[in-house]
Amino acid sequence: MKAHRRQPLYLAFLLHRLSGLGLALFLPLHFYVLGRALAGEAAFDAALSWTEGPLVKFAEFGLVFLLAVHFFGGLRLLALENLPWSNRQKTFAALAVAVSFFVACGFLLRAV
Amino acid sequence: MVELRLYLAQRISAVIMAPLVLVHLGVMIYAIQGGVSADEILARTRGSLLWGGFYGLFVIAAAVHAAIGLRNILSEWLHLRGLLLSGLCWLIGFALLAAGLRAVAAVVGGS
Amino acid sequence: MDYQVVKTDVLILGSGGAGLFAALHAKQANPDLKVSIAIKGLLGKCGCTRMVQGGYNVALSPGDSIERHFMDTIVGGKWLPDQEMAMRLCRTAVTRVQELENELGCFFDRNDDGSLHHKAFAGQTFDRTVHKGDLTGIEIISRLMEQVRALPVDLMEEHRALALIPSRDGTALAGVLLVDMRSGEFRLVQARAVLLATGGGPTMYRYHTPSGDKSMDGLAMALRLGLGLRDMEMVQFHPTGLLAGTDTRMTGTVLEEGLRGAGGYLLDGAGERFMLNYDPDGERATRDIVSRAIYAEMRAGRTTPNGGVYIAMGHLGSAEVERRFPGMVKRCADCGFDLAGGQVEVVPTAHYLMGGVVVKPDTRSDLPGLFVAGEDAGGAHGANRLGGNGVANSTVFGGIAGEEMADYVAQQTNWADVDQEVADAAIDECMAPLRRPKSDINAIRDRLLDVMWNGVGVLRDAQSITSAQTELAALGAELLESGIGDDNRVFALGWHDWLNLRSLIEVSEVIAAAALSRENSRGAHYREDFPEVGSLEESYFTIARRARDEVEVEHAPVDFSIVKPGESLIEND
Amino acid sequence: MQVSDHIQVKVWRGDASGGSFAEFEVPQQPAQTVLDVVTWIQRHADSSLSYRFACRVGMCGSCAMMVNGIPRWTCRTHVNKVLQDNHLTIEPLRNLPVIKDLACDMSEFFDKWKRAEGQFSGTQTRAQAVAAISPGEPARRAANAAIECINCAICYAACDVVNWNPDYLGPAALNRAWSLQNDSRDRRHGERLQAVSADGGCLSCHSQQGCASYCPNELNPTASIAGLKKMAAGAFMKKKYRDRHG
Ligand SMILES: Cc1cc2nc3c(=O)[nH]c(=O)nc-3n(C[C@H](O)[C@H](O)[C@H](O)COP(=O)(O)OP(=O)(O)OC[C@H]3O[C@@H](n4cnc5c(N)ncnc54)[C@H](O)[C@@H]3O)c2cc1C
Ligand code: HEM
Ligand code: SF4
Ligand code: F3S
Ligand code: FES
Repeated sequence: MKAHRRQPLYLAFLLHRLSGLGLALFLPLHFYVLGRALAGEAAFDAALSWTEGPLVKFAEFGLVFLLAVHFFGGLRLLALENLPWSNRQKTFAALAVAVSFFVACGFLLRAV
Repeated sequence: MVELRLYLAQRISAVIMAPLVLVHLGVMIYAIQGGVSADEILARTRGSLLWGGFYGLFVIAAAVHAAIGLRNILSEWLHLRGLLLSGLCWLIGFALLAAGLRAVAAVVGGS
Repeated sequence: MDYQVVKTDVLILGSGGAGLFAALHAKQANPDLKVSIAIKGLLGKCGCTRMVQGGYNVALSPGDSIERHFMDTIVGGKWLPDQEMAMRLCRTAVTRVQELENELGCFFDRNDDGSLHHKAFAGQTFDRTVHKGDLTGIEIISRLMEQVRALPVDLMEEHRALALIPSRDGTALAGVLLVDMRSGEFRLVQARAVLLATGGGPTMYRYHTPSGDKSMDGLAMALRLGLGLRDMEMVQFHPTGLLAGTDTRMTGTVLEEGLRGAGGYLLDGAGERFMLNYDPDGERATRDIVSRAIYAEMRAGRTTPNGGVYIAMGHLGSAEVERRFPGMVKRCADCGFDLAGGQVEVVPTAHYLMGGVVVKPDTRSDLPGLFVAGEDAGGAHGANRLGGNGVANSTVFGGIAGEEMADYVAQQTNWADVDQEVADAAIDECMAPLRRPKSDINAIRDRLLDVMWNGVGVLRDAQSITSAQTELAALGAELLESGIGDDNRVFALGWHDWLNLRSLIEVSEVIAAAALSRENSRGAHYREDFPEVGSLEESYFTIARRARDEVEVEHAPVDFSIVKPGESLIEND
Repeated sequence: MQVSDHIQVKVWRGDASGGSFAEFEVPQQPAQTVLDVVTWIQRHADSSLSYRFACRVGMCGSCAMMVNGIPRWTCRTHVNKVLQDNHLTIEPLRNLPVIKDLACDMSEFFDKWKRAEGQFSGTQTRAQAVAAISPGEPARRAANAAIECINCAICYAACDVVNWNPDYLGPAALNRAWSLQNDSRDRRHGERLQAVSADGGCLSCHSQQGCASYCPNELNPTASIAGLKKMAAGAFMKKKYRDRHG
């Protein structure tokens, strides 16, 4: 990575963008699975049971992690843009990542 | 001025989604215990106006939000500009909206 | 040699306070004028106006008066200033500061009640220096630059003026020969009025403060045209320049005066204070006294490893020093020095040239069509410039020049015919080093810096000056034989180094000659063989000219048109 | 703390049509800035090297270059601070067209300054007294916090949005606009707000904050831009509201 990018707040930006991108790419898939409900419960279950495999579990963890990261990162940005300026941007960014990790882990633990 | 409208639409949709995401995450964490099954989900949602409104709003906001987000990425990373860019952005938005509403209809409506 | 010829109404050389104000005012006087600005660097990003730290003198404080400012300027200048110019400076400074604030958007520091803050500056009887923290120059030049950039002016950035070209009959200035430094192309700009505002800058001394782009080009060009330069022996030294070895550009840069004012100590190489041996005020004595004392210590060999003295602030408490001088402390820290707690090596450093082209108070020179303002113009400061009068001078007279040029152009029906021969010869001289094999230009520069520092520096006498003159002549001859060894002119810094040296040596010869001719000590000029001030009533100033290859110096009496020695414009004074 | 008496320096040489690195060995000094290294090379190793500087004390913003990939003011960057394994890589500032070697063309940077209405327009004239404004007023404090910019374009080089979107005004111009929006003496707040809310204005910023991280004067363009965004959004909503309710 280019040296000028190796800076916590740039990484926070990148994380936000990549998580947003990930979510946007996942969203159609998510809708597809739910849409299968139209075709009846059996198909829906089939689609859902696909989510039982460990690999998919892990991917799901990733997904929740993405959502959490993007969510807390998004809150950070909304605060940055709309609340009075604070000089603790690096702390907030770190906090956002930490909390999202925490949430995603909670999800993973509940899931298994 | 295009950018100003897009900016606002994206921030407003984000603000709308914020509480929705929280609830959604909470429900997921609660519901996921012991695996997800169609029964469980559908039992909760089917025929519920509340959940219908909830997910409907979520889908609309997400479609707006993601389409604008992707627009920025397409323009900055793939250097798309002008008509192609806005066209694609609208397309993505509508596709997400359609797929999303169809999904909502599926889990809320139906038999 | 092919070159492009372009025409303009007003051509301004330099973009310091003088150049930029001239552009603004010329455009305000007549928006239809075509105004061109040629600059050795980028607009507003070179020259010394940006480097102003202390501030801007203006009699705006309640209780202060233009007369008082004027008297301080005359007394500080040891009765040598041109009184009409000094008066115009003090009077116009008032409107200029208001213009800077109200029209250009500068914001100077305020008192809590919202009124302008005026700080004390050495040598003045009233607190009258307005400032923006200790970065006043950045505020002034940035605001000026924005205004000028927003105007339809013809910008020639990185265009170096090489020669002033007279008209064919020699009665007026016809244009200026420039080189586009980026492409190396020559360009002849025919102009109806030209402003010389290249900002002097005594960078021919081993230790100096001005920006690296300044090399006395303006004065050298004026000399070659036969114009007279006044007060050239008056080179102001700042007592505390950073000393960090000869291989770094940090050396020579100013460590703020306030450090001594706040109670900083000057220590010799052995760590002993010495200022009290020279003056009862110790470190708080005036600039010239402190500079001479440090220079004397250095000559006596009581020096630090790099050959200077120390400034020590630690006894004031490093937290306190950091609080009061954050900018200075940070600047030193960036360069690896601990100003707040430790000792930093310092040395007197050449700061400002009081001398310059002889002009009238309306900035007109003796050659019709040529106007001069800012540090290039002589007269306003006499033997010594008050801190805070430098930027006042450039902004005041720059603005006046803009108006005068607009006026002058209105009376001109056409462009004067360019003396082609002068232009061709000038190009030829500039090109000469490109055709010769590579020589050691650095060695010439190094010798020049030492010759001027040792011979015509803080302390001088007939012997030191004459031996400097001999060496300058030798250096000049050597430079004319030297070459670059590369005829590529595109952004060719080696070539510009050579051109810089040519200007510096030519002007150094004038400084030496003027210094030799003044056989007394006034202000910045201190002759060890003539330490007396001389009769104030019979004050004279020097005018130096180049006639054939000789520098001739004449003395002209100061015209006490407003106030005579022994008198004052202020009651009860 | 002399590590070795020479440092290895890679310098980008070339022009608008392209270029490559040249390597030099430069004697190390106890007091030595990156600008001194460049100067040494130009004076002693290759006199055709082009670079730019003026004040040499961090006031003019002419000497900025990429040093080991990070934009810096070279006249005030001590070599020890940036040396990596005794190596330095020096390149022209990013995001601006190169003229030659280490000097780049700053025109677009200043054109954008102008596009952002980065110049004052007052209501008073030189004949009038200076406005009484207390330094403690919140708006003045905000204006002041953003004022000490030396237009070095380091922030401009640090920002990827500048790189990705050629229209983007960039942090320095927007920072200046913010300062002016807080200047109670200025009369073009409305026009300026329009200018900076247009496409390529403050709303293009993604808060990467490289600008604030590398600004040598410790200014914070991110905060200024956030201020502008809020102003732009607020003005838009207000106008919408007014249009609807007369
Ligand atoms: C470190 C420092 C601190 C100072 N502090 C103060 C202070 O506190 N108060 C005060 O009143 N004064 C101060 N001064 C003095 C003051 O800065 C100058 O007197 C004043 O700014 C000179 O303005 P100017 O417009 O004449 O020249 P400058 O601002 O020096 O501008 C000269 C311009 O001419 C250009 N130029 C040079 N040669 C050529 C050429 N051949 N062709 C084209 N362009 C050329 C330069 O690039 C530059 O743009 C200070 C000076 C220094 C160096
Ligand atoms: C389904 C949910 C979501 C998806 C698919 C999504 C997707 C995206 C995408 C693709 C971007 C563009 C990233 C960029 O420009 O760098 C983005 C930006 C953004 N998102 Fe989301 N997002 C979602 C939810 C949220 C939520 C819940 C919030 C708020 C809490 C949020 C706040 C933001 C913000 C503030 C930005 C702007 C970042 C910028 O332009 O600098 N997003 N989102
Ligand atoms: S904001 Fe900082 S980094 Fe950007 S141009 Fe100004 S001084 Fe340089
Ligand atoms: S780096 Fe660029 S993205 Fe915004 S916060 Fe600074 S301008
Ligand atoms: S040379 Fe002026 S900022 Fe570095």
